[in-house]
Amino acid sequence: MEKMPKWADVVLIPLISLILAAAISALVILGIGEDPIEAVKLMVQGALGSSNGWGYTLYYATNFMFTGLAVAVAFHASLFNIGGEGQAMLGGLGVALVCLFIPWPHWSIALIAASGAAALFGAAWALIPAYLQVRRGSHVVITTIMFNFIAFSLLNYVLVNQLRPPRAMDPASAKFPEATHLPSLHDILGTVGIEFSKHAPANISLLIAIAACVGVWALIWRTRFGFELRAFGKSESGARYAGISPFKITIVTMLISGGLAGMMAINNVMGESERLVLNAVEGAGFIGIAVSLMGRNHPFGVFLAAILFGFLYQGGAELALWTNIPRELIVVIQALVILFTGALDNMVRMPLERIFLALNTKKEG
Amino acid sequence: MTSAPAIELKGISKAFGPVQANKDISISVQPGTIHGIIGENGAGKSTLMSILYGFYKADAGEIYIKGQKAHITDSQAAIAAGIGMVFQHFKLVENFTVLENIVLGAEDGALLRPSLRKARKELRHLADEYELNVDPDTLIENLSVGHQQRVEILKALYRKADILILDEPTGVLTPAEADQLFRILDRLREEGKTIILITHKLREIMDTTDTVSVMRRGQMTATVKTAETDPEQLAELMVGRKVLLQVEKAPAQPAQTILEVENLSVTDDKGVERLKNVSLNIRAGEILGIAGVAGNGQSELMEVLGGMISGQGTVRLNGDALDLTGKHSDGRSRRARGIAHVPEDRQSEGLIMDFHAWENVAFGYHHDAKYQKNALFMDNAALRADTQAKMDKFDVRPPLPWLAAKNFSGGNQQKIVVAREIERNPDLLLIGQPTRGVDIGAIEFIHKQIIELRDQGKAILLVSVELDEIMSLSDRIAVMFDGEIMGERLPQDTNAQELGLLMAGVTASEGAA
Amino acid sequence: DLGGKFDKSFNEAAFNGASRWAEETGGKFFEIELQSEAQREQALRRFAEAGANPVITTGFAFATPVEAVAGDYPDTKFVNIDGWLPEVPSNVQLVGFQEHEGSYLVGMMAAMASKSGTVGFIGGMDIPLIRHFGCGYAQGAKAVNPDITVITNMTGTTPAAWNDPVKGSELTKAQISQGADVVYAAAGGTGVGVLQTAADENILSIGVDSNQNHLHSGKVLTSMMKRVDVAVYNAMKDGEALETGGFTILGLAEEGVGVAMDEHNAALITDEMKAAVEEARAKIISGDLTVEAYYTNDSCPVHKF
Amino acid sequence: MAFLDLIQLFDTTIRLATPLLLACLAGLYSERAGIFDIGLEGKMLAAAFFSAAIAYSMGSVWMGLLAGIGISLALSAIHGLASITFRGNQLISGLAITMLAGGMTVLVAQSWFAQGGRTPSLTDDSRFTGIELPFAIGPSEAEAAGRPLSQLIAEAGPLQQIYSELISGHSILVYIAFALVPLTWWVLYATRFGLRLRAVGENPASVDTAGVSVVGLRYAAVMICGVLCGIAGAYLATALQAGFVKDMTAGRGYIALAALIFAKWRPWYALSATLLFGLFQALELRPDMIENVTGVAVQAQLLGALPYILTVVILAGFVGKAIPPRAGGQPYVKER
Ligand SMILES: Nc1ncnc2c1ncn2[C@@H]1O[C@H](COP(=O)(O)OP(=O)(O)OP(=O)(O)O)[C@@H](O)[C@H]1O
Ligand SMILES: Nc1ncnc2c1ncn2[C@@H]1O[C@H](COP(=O)(O)OP(=O)(O)OP(=O)(O)O)[C@@H](O)[C@H]1O
Ligand SMILES: [Mg+2]
Ligand SMILES: [Mg+2]
Repeated sequence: MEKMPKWADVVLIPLISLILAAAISALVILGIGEDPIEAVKLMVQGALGSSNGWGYTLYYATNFMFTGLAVAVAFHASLFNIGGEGQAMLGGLGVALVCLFIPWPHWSIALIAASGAAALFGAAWALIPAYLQVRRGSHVVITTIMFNFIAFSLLNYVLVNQLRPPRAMDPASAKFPEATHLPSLHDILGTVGIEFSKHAPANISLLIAIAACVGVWALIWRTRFGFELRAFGKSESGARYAGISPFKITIVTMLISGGLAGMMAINNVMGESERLVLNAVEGAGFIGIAVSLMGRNHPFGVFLAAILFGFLYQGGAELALWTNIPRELIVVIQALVILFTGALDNMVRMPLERIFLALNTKKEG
Repeated sequence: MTSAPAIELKGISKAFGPVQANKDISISVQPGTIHGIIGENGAGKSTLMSILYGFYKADAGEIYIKGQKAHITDSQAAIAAGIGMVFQHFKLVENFTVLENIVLGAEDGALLRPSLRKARKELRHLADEYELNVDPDTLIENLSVGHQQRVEILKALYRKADILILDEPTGVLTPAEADQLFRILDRLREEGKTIILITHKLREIMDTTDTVSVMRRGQMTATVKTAETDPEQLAELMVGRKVLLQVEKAPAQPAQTILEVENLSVTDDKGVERLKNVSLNIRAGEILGIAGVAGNGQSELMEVLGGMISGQGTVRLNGDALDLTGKHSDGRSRRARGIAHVPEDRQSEGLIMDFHAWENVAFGYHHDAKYQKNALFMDNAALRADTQAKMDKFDVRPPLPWLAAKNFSGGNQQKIVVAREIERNPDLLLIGQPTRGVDIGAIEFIHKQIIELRDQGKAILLVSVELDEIMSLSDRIAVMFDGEIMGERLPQDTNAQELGLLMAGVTASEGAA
Repeated sequence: DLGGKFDKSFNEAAFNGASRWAEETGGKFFEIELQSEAQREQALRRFAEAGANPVITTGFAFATPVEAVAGDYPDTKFVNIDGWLPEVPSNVQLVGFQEHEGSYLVGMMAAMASKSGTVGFIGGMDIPLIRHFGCGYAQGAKAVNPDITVITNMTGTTPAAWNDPVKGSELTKAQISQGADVVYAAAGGTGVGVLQTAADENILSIGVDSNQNHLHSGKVLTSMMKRVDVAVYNAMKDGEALETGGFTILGLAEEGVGVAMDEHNAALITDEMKAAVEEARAKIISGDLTVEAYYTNDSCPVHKF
Repeated sequence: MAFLDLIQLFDTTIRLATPLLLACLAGLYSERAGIFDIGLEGKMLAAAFFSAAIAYSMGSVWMGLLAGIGISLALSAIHGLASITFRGNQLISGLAITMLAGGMTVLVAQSWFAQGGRTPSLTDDSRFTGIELPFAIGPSEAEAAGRPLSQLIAEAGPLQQIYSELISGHSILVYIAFALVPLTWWVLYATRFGLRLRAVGENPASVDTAGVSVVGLRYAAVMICGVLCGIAGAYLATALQAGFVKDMTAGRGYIALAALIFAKWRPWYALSATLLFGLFQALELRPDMIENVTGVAVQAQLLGALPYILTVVILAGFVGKAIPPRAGGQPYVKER
């Protein structure tokens, strides 16, 4: 007998967790002497009240879709990839190399090449932890944490010593050439006659991210590999019985996961800053964890959660702009969401299960 | 005897979520006796004992120890009341020494050294008194299972237990080790200690206990004096109706050899040789049964043939050698060659418990062409239709392909696995513990399916710890002990006693000598 | 910039300049402190759209975003302090300081105050700008004492180097152990740790950007003031009349840089020092003395970084 | 390289290794009891902020230390609630706590002190200063002699140099941290509590059936972890530095975690591992030394990444194998 109906698991629990996180965040805002209702109004206004706000919200959401999918894919194989941050950094490096050193005739070709490079670099960065887990028994959680730090040092080295243009101060690469600049949502929607803010950074990567959501869904629930991946994630001994190779699943899954995280770079590096800056990723790798948890590891859930977090991000930026609430408020909200949906899941689940059990027995009795 | 019972349980109930593991159970056990508890898998025996030991909290009911109402809220209280328990799965810290395991939780003070010194002395004393010798400074992980069990018993005695609960103590022991255990238990009984013994083996009940209780589906169905009952009656009480010990089947008509195994060996990752130069063959249309105490290499044999582990030696299927170590030594390659495999542990191997039934029906065969829509995607609709058909044919209840595997009962789970494997129409079926934890109706059904497959001219390798099952299904019986085949017998030419000796590693010649 | 508004140094100076303008004129200014890269452009646009004029940015990392945004708001004037762009848009003003000149003066003072013949320099992020500081400092020190040893260390290569007092403190200790008895911190928030440790270990330190003499009264020899506050104040005062489309260079002559003399360091400054500094200052302004800029050919004539 | 240089390098190493050591031992207690903790960083950070904030506002460093320990304990309690009581994912919980601390410290610091997420600088009473051991050459001798301390030490004999420079002159917390190593060893291997703690990390069911509370033991371990992280954080903000700045732990919690793996969850090894990683950090500050000795300039970035790289190498089992406590990371479930 199911302890709880599916909808409660998929909708009710995340919703309650989110409400708890929001309630505590509201207390925090009150605690620092601001008005939470005003804050929410400002956030909604800033993030969703204009096409410019939407442009930023969707820009952030694009990042989070990629990193959220990265975490979700790995989760299905029971792998916890905390390395999205490092993988996305490396993805950025791949994009920068492709955009800086190869003269592209048109953005579309550049985009294909850059996506490939981003995915390749991100995947390569996930490959080593994956290999070490299957062959040497070191847990990916710890190794991917370590690889985040190593990635930062590596990127720092490359930017400072190789890619920084002369005279520049920033640890950042030169601007990418014009031909690699991606069309923004303004340009895309313009072709179908929809007005959209010209300056918002949301760009064509959003469509790629949405395609990635669909692709990941099909991969996980429609392909043989997805079948094996999920089976492996649920039961390793079962996978061994069925002749599913743990080596193959772990390696390929982490490659896909790292590749998705790396792909984020086409949005933030190629689409937005149009150059590689040191802290381009800005924690999106970690937010991917929250997004994936919130979205119950389902691509559609990830899509929704990414937009929610995009909203939080943009709304939070607006708050920081117009009030005394620092941007760190978003970090707090994000932490609370991870805490409630990820670590304290049972706190919400156990009482709910009891309620449903009681309801069921009553119905039966 | 008119003294107060050593243990008295009144109206104990316990539910795990939706599962009612114990329902209103009452028993009483006299001091200085051995009390047996039998029952099918999942009947609630372990749960009941864990409640007595304070490991689980009962939802309702009362416990009296020596006539006094006891409030056993945790194991500490049970230990204080003089109860000791040896769990089905030992509760030892593997990388601690014997001594450390024994003092754990029974230290005398905040500092360790005095406790250890005292325990060492006490241990020597106990060893002499009960023939319970173990080196106090060995790490548990370096001890044999039998010795680990001794440590568990020593733990209880060190805590001055005079009520000792043993949960399926012989499942993992060789017959010799088991005999020694029963000698120790006798000794303890003579000392006036009360013993509760849980087992599946009727022989042990008949040989050692004074009284016996039977449990079925969470309830206590009867408590009788051992002297006043017999195995048939107990078996009937256990399963709730007369057991059909004999399976109806026509004589085998073996044809060409399907499987040839020559000098097959398996070494585990700790370097222990689990399977030693095993040779056997199975012909089309016959069932080879492997008898043996759990842990003597049968699992490894199944796993190496099923492609779950690698091995050395030669295995030929229909005359062609199988890859035992390389790229094609996995389960998928085996299936492609026509070997189907019902694993011993359906919950952790045969099924993905969180998958829908329809996904489980493809499990292992998900590469089959008939389940593919195109080069990229699987054809889930075809799969669901296929599942529906199998469920109807094998009478899986409820016949809902959408239900997750974990939501089926054990017997129906097993039917799903068996349906999947048998319907594949394999040349060779490996089937391990086909009826473990399965209710009697399903047992009969599954047995019938196995015989039918044989009669279609397939080769079947059957592994089971249930001797009865082996004897009634097999056309030939091989007995394994310590990774070796001790001998082969025909069911009509042998009996349980002879097989039992072989299972204990005693060959006929030795037996005679 | 990312060092934080209250780094007691660079960013704080900018804030003070703005506050002074606000106090004096009753004008209003928006401010934001950034923690995020993508936010740079966003903030610029929001300010421009909100009608802020001029929009003032501090820190070289803003140069590129300013360039990107400026074209879209031709009616808004943008100021960036410390930045460098190959081409300056017509509504952007880049403000640069002759940090090497001020550093030269404090270098002289350091050399005169040093008993051990070793002085130290602790930079923040290792970028040409900071080497530019260090180079002026070394030239000043060597001008007073050609045999002097100048030890230089950079805190790091990332923006985090502006905000790492722990490292600043440890670097100071390392320099002290190498004999330095005056250290010059050109490291934003990291300098707080440098000055603290210097005071703890009883040696002299030199502050940067703002007047930091008061932080450890009597232990800070002086501060190389980079009048970011003045630049901000002036830009705000000029408002719409602000001249744009080029570089503004503020040196000793413009009082854009200088040394801080106040009651907190009065006891440390000898008349001889005062006289020497005054003399050098006059010479630099008059052009009789040129302090080599690190930028000239990305190296320092008297010191190897 | 001169002897004194080496001493000074080690002196720096000790100062920088101290927070790593404290955090590493904190993690050791928790992980030995089977609770993985990747939230060391967050607890340290929160403790750093609160110790500095309270030390500043109350003018007493000891109150600051208590406050630091207090907040770290509170975060530990959340971790305990998530991973022990509600049997959640310990990794996720640790991660969330680190993020929470990262956000909250700045948020609170900004609304409290309005200095851009930092606390004001601490003055003498509100911070830990160096303790001058008897017979050591310290600031008081320097004052008396009217000469810089560094000169006095440079002139002293090698033993006195070791004593005065390396051993003397650290803050009390440094000595506490080093004393905690033998203490931890003793607790772990010579006491009843230690036996149970180790057992609960290996096989909680064995502890449970022995009649000892698994939950109680694990909470105790998590709380000890909280106390030690609290001290580590307070050390950063009130001893190593005079005040809190945003993100001042700068990944030290993760380095401590790496050190813990490197140390195979053992106290004395933890000391060596943290000293080694402390040495890397010290060398990062003195690139000249490496250059003097090896003749090649080592990239600062490489030095910064070395602890992580080494940990990966160790984890990969190329140099000895690190086997974590067997029940580590898994919630103890006895009833489903
Ligand atoms: N939002 C969600 N979160 C988590 N799991 C989900 C979610 N939606 C569906 N699932 C699970 O994903 C699996 C397949 O979902 P999928 O979306 O493919 O189903 P469907 O499209 O409704 O069914 P069909 O395969 O018949 O088209 C199922 O195990 C389902 O329980
Ligand atoms: N910890 C637990 N959580 C949830 N359900 C449990 C737990 N332990 C046992 N059960 C369920 O309670 C029922 C009784 O289990 P129990 O272990 O007492 O049976 P048993 O008679 O000892 O069986 P076996 O012979 O297999 O040992 C079973 O359905 C089992 O699945
Ligand atoms: Mg049992
Ligand atoms: Mg010292």
